[in-house]
Amino acid sequence: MTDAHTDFEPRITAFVCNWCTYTGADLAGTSRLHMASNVRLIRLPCTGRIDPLFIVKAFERGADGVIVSGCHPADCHYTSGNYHARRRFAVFHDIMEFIGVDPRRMTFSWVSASEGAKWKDVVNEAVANVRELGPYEAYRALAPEAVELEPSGHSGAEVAS
Amino acid sequence: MSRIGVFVCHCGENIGRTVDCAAVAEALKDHPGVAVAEDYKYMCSDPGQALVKKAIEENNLTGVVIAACSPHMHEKTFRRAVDQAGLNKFMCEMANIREHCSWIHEDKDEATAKAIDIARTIVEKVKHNRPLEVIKIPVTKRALVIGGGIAGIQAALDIADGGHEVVLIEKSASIGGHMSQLSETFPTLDCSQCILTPRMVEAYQHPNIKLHTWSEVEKVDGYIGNFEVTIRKKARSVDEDLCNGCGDCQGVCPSKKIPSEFDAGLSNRTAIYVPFPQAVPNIPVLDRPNCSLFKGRAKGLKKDACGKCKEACLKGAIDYDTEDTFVTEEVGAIVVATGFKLYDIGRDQPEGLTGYGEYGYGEVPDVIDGLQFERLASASGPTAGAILRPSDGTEPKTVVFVHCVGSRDPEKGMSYCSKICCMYNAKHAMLYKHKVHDGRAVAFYMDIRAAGKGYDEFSRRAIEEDHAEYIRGRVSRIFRDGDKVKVWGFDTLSGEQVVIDADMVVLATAVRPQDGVKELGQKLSVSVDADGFINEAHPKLRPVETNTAGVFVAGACQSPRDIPDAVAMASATGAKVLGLFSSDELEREPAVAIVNEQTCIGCMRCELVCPYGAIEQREVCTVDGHVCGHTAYVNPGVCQGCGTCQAVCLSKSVELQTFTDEQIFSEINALCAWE
Amino acid sequence: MTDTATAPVYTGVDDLRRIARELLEAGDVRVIIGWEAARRGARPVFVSDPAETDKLIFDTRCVHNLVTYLNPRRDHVAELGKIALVVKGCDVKAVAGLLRESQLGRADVVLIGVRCGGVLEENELPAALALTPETVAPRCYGCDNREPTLTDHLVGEPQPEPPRPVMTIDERVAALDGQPLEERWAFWTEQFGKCVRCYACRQVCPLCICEQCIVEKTRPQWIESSAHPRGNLSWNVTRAIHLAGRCVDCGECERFCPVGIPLSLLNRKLQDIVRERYDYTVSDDPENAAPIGDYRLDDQQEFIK
Amino acid sequence: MSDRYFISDSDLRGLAADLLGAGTEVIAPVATDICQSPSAIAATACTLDHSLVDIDYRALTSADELDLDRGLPQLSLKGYFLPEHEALCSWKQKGTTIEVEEVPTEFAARVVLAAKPCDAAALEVVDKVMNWDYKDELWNGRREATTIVNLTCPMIDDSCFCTAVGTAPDDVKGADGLLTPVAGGYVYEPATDKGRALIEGNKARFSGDVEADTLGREADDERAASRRRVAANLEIDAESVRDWIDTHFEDPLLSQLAIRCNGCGACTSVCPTCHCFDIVDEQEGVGHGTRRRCWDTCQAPTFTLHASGHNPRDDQHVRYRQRINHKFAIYPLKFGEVLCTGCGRCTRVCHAGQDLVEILQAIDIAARRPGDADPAAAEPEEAAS
Repeated sequence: MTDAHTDFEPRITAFVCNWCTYTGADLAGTSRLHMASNVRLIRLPCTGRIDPLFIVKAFERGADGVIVSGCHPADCHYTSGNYHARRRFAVFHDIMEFIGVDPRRMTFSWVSASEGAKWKDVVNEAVANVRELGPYEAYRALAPEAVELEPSGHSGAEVAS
Repeated sequence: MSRIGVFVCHCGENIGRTVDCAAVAEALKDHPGVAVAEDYKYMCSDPGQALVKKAIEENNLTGVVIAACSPHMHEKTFRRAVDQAGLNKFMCEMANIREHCSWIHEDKDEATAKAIDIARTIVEKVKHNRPLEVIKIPVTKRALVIGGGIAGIQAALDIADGGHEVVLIEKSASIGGHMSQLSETFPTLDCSQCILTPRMVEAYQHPNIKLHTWSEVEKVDGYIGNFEVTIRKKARSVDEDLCNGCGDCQGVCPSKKIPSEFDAGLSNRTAIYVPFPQAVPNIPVLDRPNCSLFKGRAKGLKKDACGKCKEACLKGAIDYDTEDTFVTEEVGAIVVATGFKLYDIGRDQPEGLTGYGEYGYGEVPDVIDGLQFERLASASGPTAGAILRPSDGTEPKTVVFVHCVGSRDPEKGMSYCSKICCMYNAKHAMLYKHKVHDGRAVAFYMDIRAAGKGYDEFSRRAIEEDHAEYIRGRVSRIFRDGDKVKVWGFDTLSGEQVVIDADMVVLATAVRPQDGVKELGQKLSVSVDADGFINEAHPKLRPVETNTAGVFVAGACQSPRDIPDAVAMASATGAKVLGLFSSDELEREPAVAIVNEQTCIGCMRCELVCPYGAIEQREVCTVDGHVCGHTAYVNPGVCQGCGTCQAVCLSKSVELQTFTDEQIFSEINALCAWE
Repeated sequence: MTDTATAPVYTGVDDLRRIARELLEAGDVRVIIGWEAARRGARPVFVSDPAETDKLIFDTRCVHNLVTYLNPRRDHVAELGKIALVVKGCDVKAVAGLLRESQLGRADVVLIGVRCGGVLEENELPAALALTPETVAPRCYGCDNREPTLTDHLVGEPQPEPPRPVMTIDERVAALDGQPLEERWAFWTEQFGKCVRCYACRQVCPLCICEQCIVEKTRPQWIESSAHPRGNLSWNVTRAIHLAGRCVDCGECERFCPVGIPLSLLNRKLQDIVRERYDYTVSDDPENAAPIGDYRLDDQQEFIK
Repeated sequence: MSDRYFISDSDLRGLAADLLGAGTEVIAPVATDICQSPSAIAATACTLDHSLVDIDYRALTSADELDLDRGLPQLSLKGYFLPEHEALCSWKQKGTTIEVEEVPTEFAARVVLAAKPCDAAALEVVDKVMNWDYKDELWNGRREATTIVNLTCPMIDDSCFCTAVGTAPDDVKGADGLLTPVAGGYVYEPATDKGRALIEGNKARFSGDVEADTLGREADDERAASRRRVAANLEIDAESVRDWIDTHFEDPLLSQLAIRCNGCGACTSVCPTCHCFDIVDEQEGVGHGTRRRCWDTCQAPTFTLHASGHNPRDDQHVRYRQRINHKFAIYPLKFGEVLCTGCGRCTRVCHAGQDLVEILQAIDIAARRPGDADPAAAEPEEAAS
């Protein structure tokens, strides 16, 4: 597996909270910690703001993996947003695994504003994991363009891309 | 259609070295909705900002993306510039291509490609930004200060002197805090009480300060400018208005063997007591758990077992049947100054701590902590300032001072430096040597941390003039050896074992946050760090603010602080509070959630998750005033903009204005740009 | 394990009719919602005439969760006036859900509980059948609310436990869980692929209470509304997650699904997740706060780095 | 009926094989035993479903799949002409311009074998609305490209009522020919040029004209018997039903009949004549996306939700009334045809017990009440009393 995907550059979308992980990523930058360039950040106020729909949409839009990261428990800028997020993500993580999404495509982490080095590790590890899994073709195959005709024959003509 | 301007900053070489900024600007020119894209050496410079302003005017831009550094650095700068150019400032966003790109990647092609993606993502976000107006909230120009130590007193005085009412609350019977227990203060060696008590009296007598001692915060509602604080006034059993502080009650109290908190257990007090002679207010409290009358009542005795103090009180100020009362105070700002406690290494350890049983504290009476030494050295202390060891009252001829007991020790104690110990150990060695001229003062230290005006000179003076012996190394064991206290240590400079037969040992135990800070933090919606200290909003740039607007932090509840630091912080909170009170209305960033009453069904999941209690249920009425349902309502004054409500709202009927679903959706969409 | 002790018709129907008649005659309620026997089997019936209360039945065909008619989206039912609802133990949990989420006041409805020993999987039959492992609705197995407490009236004699079905839902979930990820993915994408996005699952759900469903929100359109596999996956996962810790396992979504997507497997998995992680089981106690919206400092976080 | 041909059972399969061999798409009922799926997991799903065999119209991959046991497919033929979702165009934004690419409207020829007469008739009914104002190119393109061969239906169950709404189990309405089972095979009666072209192109599979008094009679008997069976389920006077509904918009009977409807909309999904669609622009990424149309349902509250927030049909009974009204009054008044072919799927799929046979019967009875049929005549009387 590993060899097959060495040329593959994963696309990873990270949903991070403004106060801890975004700032931790800032610190990683300030500290010039070099890391894989495959991750794109979307800044949210708090992990509490992150809806599972974001993750689903990221996969729909071609992400090979996602990272969700925020303040450590007890460290939330908003005191409890991350605790609520933790439950939501736990349920989401488990149900996605149940329907057959490889959990290694979804990295959840706590990275504080002072953990620039941890952020680097989280990024590199997520990239390595997803690189090993390869492009998320299974999800992309759900796109309507990729469907010839459903078994029931009800899908229509699609625009040639 | 959107007309977005993209401005790519080279940040000198900071971005330019690894990102081809011109290529980023060029790529963004073709991005849907982009009207203009330019790059420039320093976008934050005056000419850089002028370039942005000019572009807004010339191209009639609807939004601005600055591809430069972190929004935490220059968002305000550029939003101000955009505002000056006549565009709503919330139509400007930063694309972070420095911290998140140029500084963490080496390959120029990779970094440039990523920078383009980052800029695209933010362009997509800005397309859905809406012009927002800052929120204005009325301000109640009164402040609450929690904690009557030197930090709390200073904050209260500064605010009161600024012309605003202050409610100062203190959980013990008197204000003064730890500073009132100290003998002399470093580095000047002036008498702690002599400089503190005038402030205590000033605070007590200040027409703008309302003091509640023997009181604690019960509940906090509301938000910046509009807090409603419920204060629990614990039953004092003594009427504060009637009592004249004569002290007769203390004289007759038969329970005389209660360890004095003020003297750190080195002397005793009565059950009804004034903690120390200069206490403010000079009104006793009845310590019910230690009072024989209340002990009897607790046992169910029909007849009160005592009553002597009540009989002795000529003013009739004593009432055994008072109960806790609650006072509600409306304030616009809150200063938290709850101070510290020392790491109590002797007794049961809280979870995760192993303590220092090997140092004999609590078992060997002549092993004491720094605060106890302060009481021994204090003229108002149990020995009237004579250095006498607790076990037999003799003058110790060899005193060992151990630094860093529980500090800088992640294995067994705290990982942080307690900051004040190096200085007070030097002070203790000096005070000891000044009083016991033939005595030997030995200090075991890890490093001497004496940063501060006159501090290094002070600690040198202890060594050079007062001949304190400083040994660089840690102590492994302290135990009783006859009437001596044996100290086993290690001198890391000489590489030799050191054994000292001491008469007394003083442990510089770690500074820890006061008990109950976490619970208080929950009431105030401010977070505490892993060590239990209150988190400041920004470690460098917002050191006295907390994450809850209108709540400020001063002194050792935020991290270990010495007196000048605590006072400086207190005055800083004073300045912050006075700044807040300088206008009748507050302006807040409109980072608040808004409920869509059309689709909200009032299931109130959002209320469950709101960390601030900002959400309540409201009736919805038809035009003719008939109640037709209920929905959630977000109080914009209380909302802090975390967006947790929106994530749990099943129908997405609540929206955080600054991070809307459309913005995030569009950002995710922009990921398709990856090729 | 094939005891089929359950009789096809449950006891207490006479009491049910009497209580219904008395409630209507006294004017305590305006309409009784229960079940009747019709051409194609049992079905919901709305009785407002005391003389017609003899229409009410309760037998193993009465699978419908009538609480769906209390859903705040059903204005036309609310307009009928105060309702007395006939509920089984499983159904009444949905009432607790509506109370919990401020969609109903307890005094707004009279609940006539019926002691139930299980219902049929296939209810569109001219006459009721006894329950056997082959005929019983799998969700009935292990029912934990055979003695509902939230009801105003409770009729019938205590019933024996429903028989164990040929294959329990838990066994099915476990069978799926035992498959490799790729197999599960293949299974679910095939199942979701069948979805025609009629939203029947949502419409009949007693706890899908939103006035505007997330799938109908267009700005932004998180869930694509046309019935292609990508949008279908997003919809089905989101529907399930929105019911996490709220689903009462009444099975109506699956029963109404015109293309037979096994939604009960998803729902059961979510129940397992909240039970295992948060020790939460949906009950008919309205005070039993839902797990999402709540948290504990020491919640599991083994999946978080 | 001079234009009748015999085709044996094996020739019918051979015909399908020939067509497939020539690259023509053949759509026909296919039975799938969902428990026989090779996937072990799928078996866990099938135990949840007691109807272990699904019949669907499917594009055949081999002639062997052709299922002629004449059960009713779950979904009608509608989806082959108005897919659940289909792209209309795609757009791409470049700078400040937008490029739009339309979908092709020409389709390859295909054949539907053994269509249910009710499903084929529905297409002709819907043709009216698809060509009333705007000519729906995609619908028409697929209609023109498709040859439909019906198979006389023996009646499914007591929810069938095609004969009550102007069609029949042996109708060729909307189709190009009809097969009727007889001993050893089928009698084929082409009804259109396309139906005849099927014979022209595959002459070897058909045997000449059918004798009127042998196989022809057998076919006639079969057709008549099946019509009688269906007619026993429901007889209404469609015109008086139409007029009654049209004039009794606010009649409480309609609300009463709708009361148990949950608004799930499954009836509209399975209905061969429900044709309402929604057009959505689905963004695929920055500045590009696809415009699709997908089935919509009048049973959903959003169907009539105005941008203002007002919803003229915000109650479920009103939405149900709309469905009845549209099918049995509005459409007949506008196009002269009932928007229902009596397939009974809506009744069978309704797990809340809404029963269209019962509903039509109730309306028919109301319409026959004296005075009710002519409200214009009844009203002055009331005014007088």
